[in-house]
Amino acid sequence: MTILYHRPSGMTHVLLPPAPNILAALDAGPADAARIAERLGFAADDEAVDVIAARLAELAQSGLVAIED
Amino acid sequence: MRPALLLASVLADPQRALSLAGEDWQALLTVARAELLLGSLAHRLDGLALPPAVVAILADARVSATHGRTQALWEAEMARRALAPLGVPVVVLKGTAFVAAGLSAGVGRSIGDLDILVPRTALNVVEHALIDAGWEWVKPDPYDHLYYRRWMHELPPLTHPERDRMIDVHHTILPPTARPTPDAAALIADALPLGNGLAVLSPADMIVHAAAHLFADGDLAGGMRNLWDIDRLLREFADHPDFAETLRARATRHNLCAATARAIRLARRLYETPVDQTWAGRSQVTDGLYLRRLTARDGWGRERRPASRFAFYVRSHWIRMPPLLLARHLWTKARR
Amino acid sequence: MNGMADQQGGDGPHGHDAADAPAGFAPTRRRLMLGAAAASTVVTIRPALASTAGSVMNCQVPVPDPKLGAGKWIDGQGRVVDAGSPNAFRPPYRPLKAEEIRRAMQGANFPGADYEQSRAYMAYIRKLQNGMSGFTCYQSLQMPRP
Amino acid sequence: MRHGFAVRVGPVGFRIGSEWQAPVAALARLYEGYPAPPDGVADFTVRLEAARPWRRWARPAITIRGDFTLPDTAPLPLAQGLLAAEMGMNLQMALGARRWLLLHASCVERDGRALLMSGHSGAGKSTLSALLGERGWRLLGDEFALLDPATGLVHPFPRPVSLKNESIAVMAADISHERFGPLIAGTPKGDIRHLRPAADAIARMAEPARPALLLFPQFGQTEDLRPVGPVESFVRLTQASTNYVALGETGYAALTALAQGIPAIGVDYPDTASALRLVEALWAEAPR
Repeated sequence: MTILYHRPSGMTHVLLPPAPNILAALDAGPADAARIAERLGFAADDEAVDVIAARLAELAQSGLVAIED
Repeated sequence: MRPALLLASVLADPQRALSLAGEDWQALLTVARAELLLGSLAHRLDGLALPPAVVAILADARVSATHGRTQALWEAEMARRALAPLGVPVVVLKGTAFVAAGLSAGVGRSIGDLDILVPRTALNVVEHALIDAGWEWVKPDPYDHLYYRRWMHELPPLTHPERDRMIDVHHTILPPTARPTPDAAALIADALPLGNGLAVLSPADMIVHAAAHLFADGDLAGGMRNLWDIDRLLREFADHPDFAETLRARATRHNLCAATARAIRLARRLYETPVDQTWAGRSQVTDGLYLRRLTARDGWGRERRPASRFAFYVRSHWIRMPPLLLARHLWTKARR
Repeated sequence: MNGMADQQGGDGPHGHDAADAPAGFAPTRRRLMLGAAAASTVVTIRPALASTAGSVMNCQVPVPDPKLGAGKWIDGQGRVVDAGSPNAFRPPYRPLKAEEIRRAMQGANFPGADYEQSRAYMAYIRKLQNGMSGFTCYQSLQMPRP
Repeated sequence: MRHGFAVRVGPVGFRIGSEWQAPVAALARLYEGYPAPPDGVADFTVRLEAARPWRRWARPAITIRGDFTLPDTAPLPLAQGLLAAEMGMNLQMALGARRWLLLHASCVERDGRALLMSGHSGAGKSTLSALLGERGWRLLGDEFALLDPATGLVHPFPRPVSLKNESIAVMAADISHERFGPLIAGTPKGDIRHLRPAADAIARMAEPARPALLLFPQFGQTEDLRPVGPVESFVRLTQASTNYVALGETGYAALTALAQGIPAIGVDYPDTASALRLVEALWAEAPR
């Protein structure tokens, strides 16, 4: 479990995997669920991409990730 | 001196704080907190040699103000993210705008709900985008929705359950039924982009809006802070070339000359704002009535003039809605 | 359960936990990292008025919010409906006290109300939003929400 | 206001204004020996007011107001004026404190080291800390622990202990009568009686202590001890703090340091005697 203080919002979040791993993967620059799956070693793993997409939406709701379409 | 007037005089000239005794401080800090001006006062007095107990209280107020600033800017960012795909102009108003634009009026200011101004034609798409992004209606009652949509200048209030913060979406700065009808399109057209997808009103429009907001409430709640905003804005923009002329033109355009002139006169009396005498005109007898109402709080933080408050309360309804509508609205509320 | 990673979020948070660095594709690592699909993986710390105000303040919740006008009843889902609507209940004659709500949260009935009425009142209270009277009272009574 | 009282509890100055004389007289007796706010300026103001002017005489009911208020507070009968003042003071701390990370926890000290007990209201923290305060520990506070973010020390907040129902008799057994406030009956929490901390705890209210052990006590059928990891301890403490979020990064740094710095143990206890025994045993094992 990871505890994270998010300076721009002043909010503290408790993160369970894969949330911290997704945030770490985004260090290398913006990416969609498929690209993040690749960066986490789950290339071409559709199920993993779906899970990551769901977690991305959750991270966006909490403000830790901004989704630009 | 009444504690509220003492507060105003210290805000205007912080050096005056050096001569205050214990009970003065107790009353002044209590009134400042009740008038939501403690954060502003704490920044004005930062660094002065004051009694330790006072220094500690002011330091706490700066902690609260810093946190309030972070929350306000974050709420604006979350609204920006929800509305960016619409490509609709979004103008941030009041406290959040002062902070977002880095104005002295925002320093230490306590900030409440997020107020945004959008074009009237975009109200529906903005509403749906906010609902999709997680905001929810505060009041589920359909009558309130109808009342808001038709007579008020805003959508019914929305709140975001994750952060318990409220957002008010306006399409003009005064209810459409109010006597003065501001030019909403001009407000948006001349808004200044902040570079992050949000915009703030032009300096002159900010002052006109602050004046309209002060009197629109009628009961002048939070009037001291509102006038402090106007004082800070006037001083900040005073060096703009022929700013007084621009301000007069905007006030005229929005049919808010009287309100803007009175607000400037009251700021001058309360906070000694340097103002072009010819412009705001000589102070009127009724200014004294407003001033008494604005500085009605006692040293324990209690509102002390219920009688005059009632008079102003009725006026506030009248400003919002002409007498005929007022009767129907009150009747509907009572009967329901 | 690794220990607490000391994170500082920049604009986009960049702190991460070295122990979880992907070390090649292994089923257990996959399940460990992807976690249960349904479980939420982000819990935001909310300001807690919960335990302290509960013991600190003696608050009450008017059902329904008087701002909504007189002559309103509460239906089974806690929605505010017009008086006399089918399978709706007459509201309580006075605001519900913090202690009564705390007991109702554990299944007890409100004084002078039967089981169905009490469940309807609780459904209304659970839907309270910031800005409606009683919201801070109910917020302060809820068991800590991590 | 007609009647007023000012007092300092630990580092916090309060002033209480009241439209009636009785609550202020009761406060003066209960807080006898406590210092006044420094520089004559209180951090917080509490007001005991009549909701309506005629309510001062007709079935008088106290509305609790002050610098910080909650919108839904229910009025209290005049006879419970002391309780109303206590609630008002607690609410100012809960909503207004910014100098320290405020933890809803009891706290006692021995040789410069502090034992913190955090748990929901009704977990017996107040009674336990009051008992320990009579058994060789210095009571730092039964309701709030003030964690100084700059130093990591806990500052005392030794307000009179609020004893409820059965715990009144438990304490009255071996403590002299004049350290007790009046019995306040029929409150929302049943009978309440306030116990003044020992003279030493009041005299040394300015002396902070280093936290050494954190317990999460709870009534349970059988004794049970369960170590609590730093992450769980951190999350539980955020739910026991009313100003954690308001302190921003300072609060985050202070609470992570505390949660990682001292051992935390969940303690289920069936009765007060076993609780006291468990606390002494756990304290003996706590690292120096």
